[in-house]
Amino acid sequence: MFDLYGYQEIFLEGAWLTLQVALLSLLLAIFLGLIAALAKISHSTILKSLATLYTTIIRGIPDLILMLLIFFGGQMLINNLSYNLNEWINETMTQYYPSHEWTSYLPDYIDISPYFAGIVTIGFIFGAYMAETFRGAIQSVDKGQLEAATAYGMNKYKRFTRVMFPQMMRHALPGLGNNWLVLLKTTALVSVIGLQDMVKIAGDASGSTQKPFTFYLVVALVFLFYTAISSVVLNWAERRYSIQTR
Amino acid sequence: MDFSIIINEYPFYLSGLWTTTWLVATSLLIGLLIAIPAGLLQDHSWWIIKWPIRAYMYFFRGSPLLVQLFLIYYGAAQFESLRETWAWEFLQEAWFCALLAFTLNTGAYTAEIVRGVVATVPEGEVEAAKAYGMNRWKTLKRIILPNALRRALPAYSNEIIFMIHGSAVAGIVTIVDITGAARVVNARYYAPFEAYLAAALLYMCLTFTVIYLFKLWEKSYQH
Amino acid sequence: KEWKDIRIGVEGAYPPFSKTEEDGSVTGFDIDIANALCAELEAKCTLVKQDWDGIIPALKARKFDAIIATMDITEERKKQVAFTNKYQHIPARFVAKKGTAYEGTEEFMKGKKVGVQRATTMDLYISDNFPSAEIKRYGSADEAYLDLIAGRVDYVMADSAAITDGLLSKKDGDKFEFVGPKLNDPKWFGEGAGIAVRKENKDLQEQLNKAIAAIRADGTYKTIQDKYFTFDVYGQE
Amino acid sequence: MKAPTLSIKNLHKSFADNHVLKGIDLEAHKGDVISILGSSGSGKSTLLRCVNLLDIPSSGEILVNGELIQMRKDKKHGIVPASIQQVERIRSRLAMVFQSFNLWSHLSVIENVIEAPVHVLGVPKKEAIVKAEALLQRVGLYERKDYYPGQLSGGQQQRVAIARALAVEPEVMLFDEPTSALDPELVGEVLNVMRDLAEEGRTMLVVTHEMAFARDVSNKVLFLHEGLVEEEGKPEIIFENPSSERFKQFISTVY
Amino acid sequence: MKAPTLSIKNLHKSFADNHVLKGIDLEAHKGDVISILGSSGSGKSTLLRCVNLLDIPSSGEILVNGELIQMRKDKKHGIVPASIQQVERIRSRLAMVFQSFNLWSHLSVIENVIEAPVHVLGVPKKEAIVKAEALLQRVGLYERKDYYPGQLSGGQQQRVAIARALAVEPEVMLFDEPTSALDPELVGEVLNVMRDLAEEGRTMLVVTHEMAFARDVSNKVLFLHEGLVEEEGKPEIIFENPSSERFKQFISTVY
Ligand SMILES: Nc1ncnc2c1ncn2[C@@H]1O[C@H](COP(=O)(O)OP(=O)(O)OP(=O)(O)O)[C@@H](O)[C@H]1O
Ligand SMILES: Nc1ncnc2c1ncn2[C@@H]1O[C@H](COP(=O)(O)OP(=O)(O)OP(=O)(O)O)[C@@H](O)[C@H]1O
Ligand SMILES: [Mg+2]
Ligand SMILES: [Mg+2]
Repeated sequence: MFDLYGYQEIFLEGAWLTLQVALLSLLLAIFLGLIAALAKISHSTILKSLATLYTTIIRGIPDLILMLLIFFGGQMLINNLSYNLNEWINETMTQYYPSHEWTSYLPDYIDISPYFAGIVTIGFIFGAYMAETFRGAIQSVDKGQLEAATAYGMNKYKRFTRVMFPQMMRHALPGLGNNWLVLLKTTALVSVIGLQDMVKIAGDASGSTQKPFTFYLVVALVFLFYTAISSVVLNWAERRYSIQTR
Repeated sequence: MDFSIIINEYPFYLSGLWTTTWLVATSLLIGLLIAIPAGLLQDHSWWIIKWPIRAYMYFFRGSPLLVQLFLIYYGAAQFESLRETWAWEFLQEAWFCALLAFTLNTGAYTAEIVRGVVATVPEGEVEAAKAYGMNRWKTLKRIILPNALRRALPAYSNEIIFMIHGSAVAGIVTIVDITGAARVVNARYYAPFEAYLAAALLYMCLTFTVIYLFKLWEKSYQH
Repeated sequence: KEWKDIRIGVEGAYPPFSKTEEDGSVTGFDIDIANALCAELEAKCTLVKQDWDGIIPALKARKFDAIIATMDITEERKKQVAFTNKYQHIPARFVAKKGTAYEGTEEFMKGKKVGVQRATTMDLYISDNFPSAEIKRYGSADEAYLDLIAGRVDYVMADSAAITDGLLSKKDGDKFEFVGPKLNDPKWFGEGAGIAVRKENKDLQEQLNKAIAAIRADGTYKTIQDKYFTFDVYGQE
Repeated sequence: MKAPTLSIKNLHKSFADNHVLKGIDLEAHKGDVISILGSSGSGKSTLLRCVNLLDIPSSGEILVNGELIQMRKDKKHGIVPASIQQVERIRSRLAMVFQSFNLWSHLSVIENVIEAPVHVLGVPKKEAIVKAEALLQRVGLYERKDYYPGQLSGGQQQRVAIARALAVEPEVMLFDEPTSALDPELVGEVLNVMRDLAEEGRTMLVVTHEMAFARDVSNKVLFLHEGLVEEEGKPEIIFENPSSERFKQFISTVY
Repeated sequence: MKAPTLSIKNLHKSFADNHVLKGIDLEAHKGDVISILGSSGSGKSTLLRCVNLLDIPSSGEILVNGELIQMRKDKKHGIVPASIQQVERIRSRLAMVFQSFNLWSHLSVIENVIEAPVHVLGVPKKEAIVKAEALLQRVGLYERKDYYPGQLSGGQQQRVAIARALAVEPEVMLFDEPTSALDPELVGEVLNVMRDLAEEGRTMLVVTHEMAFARDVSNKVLFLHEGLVEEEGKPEIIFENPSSERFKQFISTVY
C-alpha cells in the first residue's frame, strides 16, 4: 500500500468527513429539489418564478464561487445583523436607563462552522439540479399512464403515489444518480472554505512531505472507491425500478 | 459594499474571462473528438478496446476535477525523471495542465452522454434501417447519430455548463481565469463579496449565453 | 469590555510559524505566542484554522476575533483591520536554485517566473516593483516551493525564516539558496507583524498590546523564540 | 321511467380552433350497447374521452344515472368540473379501454387488474386477486399473469386492458377499438366476452371498426361524421336502410 | 424453371427455451402474394423478421433469388450470418412494413420515404422526391409530407410506412399487419394499393387478419399454428375445404 508518512489516520478522518458532507447535502438537495420541482409545475405564478429564479441562478454560477460567496457573504451578513441588532437594543436601553451596561443579547457572532456551511451550500446548489431532474422525470411519465389512473377514478394523491411516483423514479434515477456522483465530487471544493476534508489534508500533507502525486492519487482512489460503491447501489435501484420489456 | 474596486480592476476580469473562455472552448472541442469514438466503442466486443476506454471513463468520471488537476499539475512534478523528457516542456505550463485535465474530464463525461443517447435510439428505428439494407456505418451516420443528437442536446448543454463551472478550479493552480482574477482582487482589497460577485456575474453571462444558444438549437428540432 | 473568550485565526501552512501536524493539530511559533498571550490575559482561547486568502474577510465576518498569523502591518491592511504593536519582524527574501543570478532591477526580472503566496506583502512588493515579471500566485507558500522544486518558477519570495523551515531544511533543500538582500522596506513590509483585530474592538487591541509587552518582559517570548529560531525575531524595539 | 345510465346533451369540443365535436346528443339506458362508427379523425375517441372528462368538453351536459356532472366557468379553460370529488366518484363507476391500452408499465398483468379495485374501490386484496384471475382466464391470459406489459404482444395487451376494465364492475364501459390489435379468432372471443357483458345488462359504448359487431351485438349504432351524429338508430334498420349518403358509402367499402 | 424469389427451408427459431418456429418451409415465386395467418403469438412476426435476419434463425436456410444467405457457427448465438455485406445487399432488395411502423422519428414524412432510396440505393435525391410525392399521393398523405411521425395518427403512420416500403421498389415486400390501425374505409384503400402491387407482379409476404384479403388477393395462404405450417394452399381451395381442424375452427370464428 501507499506510505502516507504518518498521515493515514487523519486522512481516514478526512475521507469519512467527505462522505458525511456528501450524504447530508444529498438529503438536503433531494428535499429542496422536490419542493422546487413541485413549485415549478404548480399553477402559482409566484412559486413558479421563485423556483425558476433559484434554479437559474444556481445554474449560472460555478459551485466554487457560490461557496465562497455564501461562506463569506453569508457569514458576514448574519453576524453583522446580529451585531447591529445588539447595538440597537443597547442604545435604546441606554436612552431609557442611562445606567444600562452593554450586554450582548443575541450572540455576538453566530459561528457557521465550515461543516455546516459546506453541507448547506452544496445542498443548496444541488437542490437546483435535483429540481430539474425531478421535473423532467415527472413530465416524462407517459400521459396515457396517468389518464388510465384518472379514468379509473384515482384522486390526485393516489395518482401520485400509485402511478406517478413509481414511474417517475424510473425516469429520475439516472439523473439522480448522476447528480449524486457530481455532488460527491463537488465536496472536494469544501477544502476551499476551510473544511478539513481529505483534499485539504492531501494539500497540507503534500506541502510538508513534497509528495503531491502520492497524496492526490490516494484522494482520487478514495473517490473512485466511493463512486464504485454508489454505482453498485444505483444499478441495483435502476433494476428495481426498471420496466420489463420483451 | 464597494463596487468601485471592480470598476477599477475590470481589465483584469476581462483577461480572466478570455482565459476561461478559450480554456473551456478548447477542451470541449478536443474532448468531443475523444468522446464520440470512446462512447461508441466502450461496448466493443474486443476487450482490448473496451476495457481501456471504460477505465478511462471510470477514472475521470469517478474523481473530482480539482483532484485530477492537482494530480497532473503538482503530481507530475514529483517524478524527477519525467522532468528530463520532452513532455515536461508542456507539463511545466500551468495552462497545459489545466487544458489536459479539462479535456480528459469532459471527454469522459461526453462519452457517457454519447453512450446513453445512442443506447436509447428506439430499437425499431434501428431495425427499420437494417431492414432497408443500411450497413452499420450508414445506420450510425444517417439514423443513430442524428436521432441521438437531438436527445443529446440538453445533456450536452449541461456538460458545457458544468465545464464552465468546473473550470473555476484553474484559479487554484496559478492560472488567472475569472476566479483567479477574483482571487487576486480579493487579495488586494480584502473584499471577497465584491470580488466574487463580479466573478459570479461574468460566469452567469457565459452560462446564459450557452443556455440561450442551445435553446435556439433545440427549438429548431421541435416537432 | 473584558475579553475572556477569544477566538484566534491561524493559518497552518507557514512553517515554522504555523504548521499542520500529522494528527491535524496546528503548532508553531505563532501558535505558541497565541497561547502565551491568552495565558497572560487569563482568557479561554480557541484556535480556528483558515486559509490565508480569506483570513481578513473571515475576521471581519466574525469567524474569529484576532489573527495571529505572521501578518505584516501595512497601510493597505490598516484600512481593513486594526493592528496591535508588532510581535515579530522578519525580513522577506528571494530563494532560487543554487547558482541562479539575481538583481533587484525591473530590467533583470523581466519575464522571470516568480512564485509568491497570494495576498501577502511579498505579493504586493513584486507586483509593484517587477510588474513585467511573470508572477505566479499560490494559495500557500508550500505550493510555491513545490513549483520551485519542479522548476516551474525561477524564484520564490517569502519570509526568510519560513523559507528556511519550509524549503531549505527539507530533503532537497541543499539545492536552493537565498539570493539577493534581506528586504524590509516599510513601504511594503510595514513595521513588522502584528495581531489583527476588528477595528471596533479597541479594547481587545489594548489588552493584547499589554499582553505582548508582558510576555516580552517576563521572558516567555524569549523561551518561545529559542524553540524555533537561532536569531532574534523581534527586531529593534 | 328510470333515468338513463348515461346521457349526453349537446356536447361540443374544440382543440384550439379545431372544432371536433359539434353538438352530440346520446342516451344510453341500462343494458344498452351502443356502437360508435366513423372514419379516422371523426372524433370517436374524443367523444369517449369527454364522457369521463379526460378531455373537458367545451360545452354541453353529461349525466350519469341522472346525476349531472357539475361544471363551472373558468377564465382560461372555458368550463371545468366544479367538484373534482364528484368527477372522481363518477369515474370510478365508468371503465375505459384505451385505444392504446395504457397499461401501467410498472405493474405486472395481475397487478394492473387489481390496482383499481384495491386502491380506488377498497376491495380486499385477496378477493381482488381471485376475481382478477378469473377474468384473466376469461380473456385467455392466466398464464401470463406475472408478465409485465412490455413483455406482451399487442393482442395480449389489449386483452389485459379489457380485464382491467371488467375488474371494476363498472356501470358503463367505454371501449375504444377494443379489437384493433387482435387476430380474427381473438376478435371473436373478445366480442363474445362483450356480448356476455351485454347480456349481463351492462351499459357499453364501443368505438369499433367491426361492422359485424355493430350489427349483431349492439342495439344502437351511431355514425359520426365531421363532429356530428350523421346517422343513428337500431342496427337492423340503419344498415338495411341508411338515410345518409355518407354512411351508405362508409358501409359499402367494408369488406 | 427460374429460382424462386424467396425460399425458406426448415426454419427454426427459439428465444431462450421458447421454441417459436419449429421448421417452416416456404417458397415464393415472382408475383406471388402469400398471406400468413395465425393466432396471436403464433410466430407470424417472428417469421417475417427471420426472413430479413432481424431475428437470426436458430437453424434453417433462406435463399433470395436462389442465393443462399451464408451462415456460420458461432459459440454464443448458435449461427450468425457469415457475411454481413451479403445480408445488407439482400436486405436492400427486401422491404418491410413493421407492425409498429418504426418510422424514423427525426425525419419528416417525405424524408422517411426517400431515405433508403437515396442513401442505400443511391437514387438521386430529386428523382427520389418526385417518386416519393407520387407514393404519398397514392396513400393519401401528400398534404402531410412535411409532418414528423410524432404528429401523425396511427393510421397515418401506417400509410407512411407503406409508402416508405414501396419507395425502394423491393423484389419482396414483407407486410406485418399493414392495416391494423386503419378504419374500414382506409383498409379498403390500402388493400387496393396492395392489390395493384400484386398485379404489378411484386412478390409479397403479408401477415394479416383480413380474411377477405387473404381470400381475394393472395394466391397462397399459410396458416401458422404452434410454430408449424398447419395448413397451406391456394385460398380458393383451403377456405372451401380446410384439411386441418384447427384452421377450420380459426376461419369459422371470423365475422
Ligand atoms: N389533443 C389534441 N389536440 C389537437 N387536436 C386533437 C387532439 N386530440 C384529437 N385531436 C384532433 O381531433 C380529431 C378527432 O380525433 P379522435 O382521436 O377523436 O379521432 P378518432 O375518431 O378516434 O380517429 P381514429 O379512428 O383514427 O382513432 C382529429 O382530427 C385529431 O387530429
Ligand atoms: N424477443 C423475444 N423474446 C422472447 N420471446 C419472444 C420474443 N419475440 C417474440 N417472442 C415470443 O414469440 C412468440 C411469437 O411472437 P410473434 O411476435 O411472432 O407473434 P405474432 O404471431 O406476430 O403475434 P401478433 O399477432 O400478436 O402480433 C410469442 O409468444 C412471443 O411471446
Ligand atoms: Mg381513436
Ligand atoms: Mg406480430
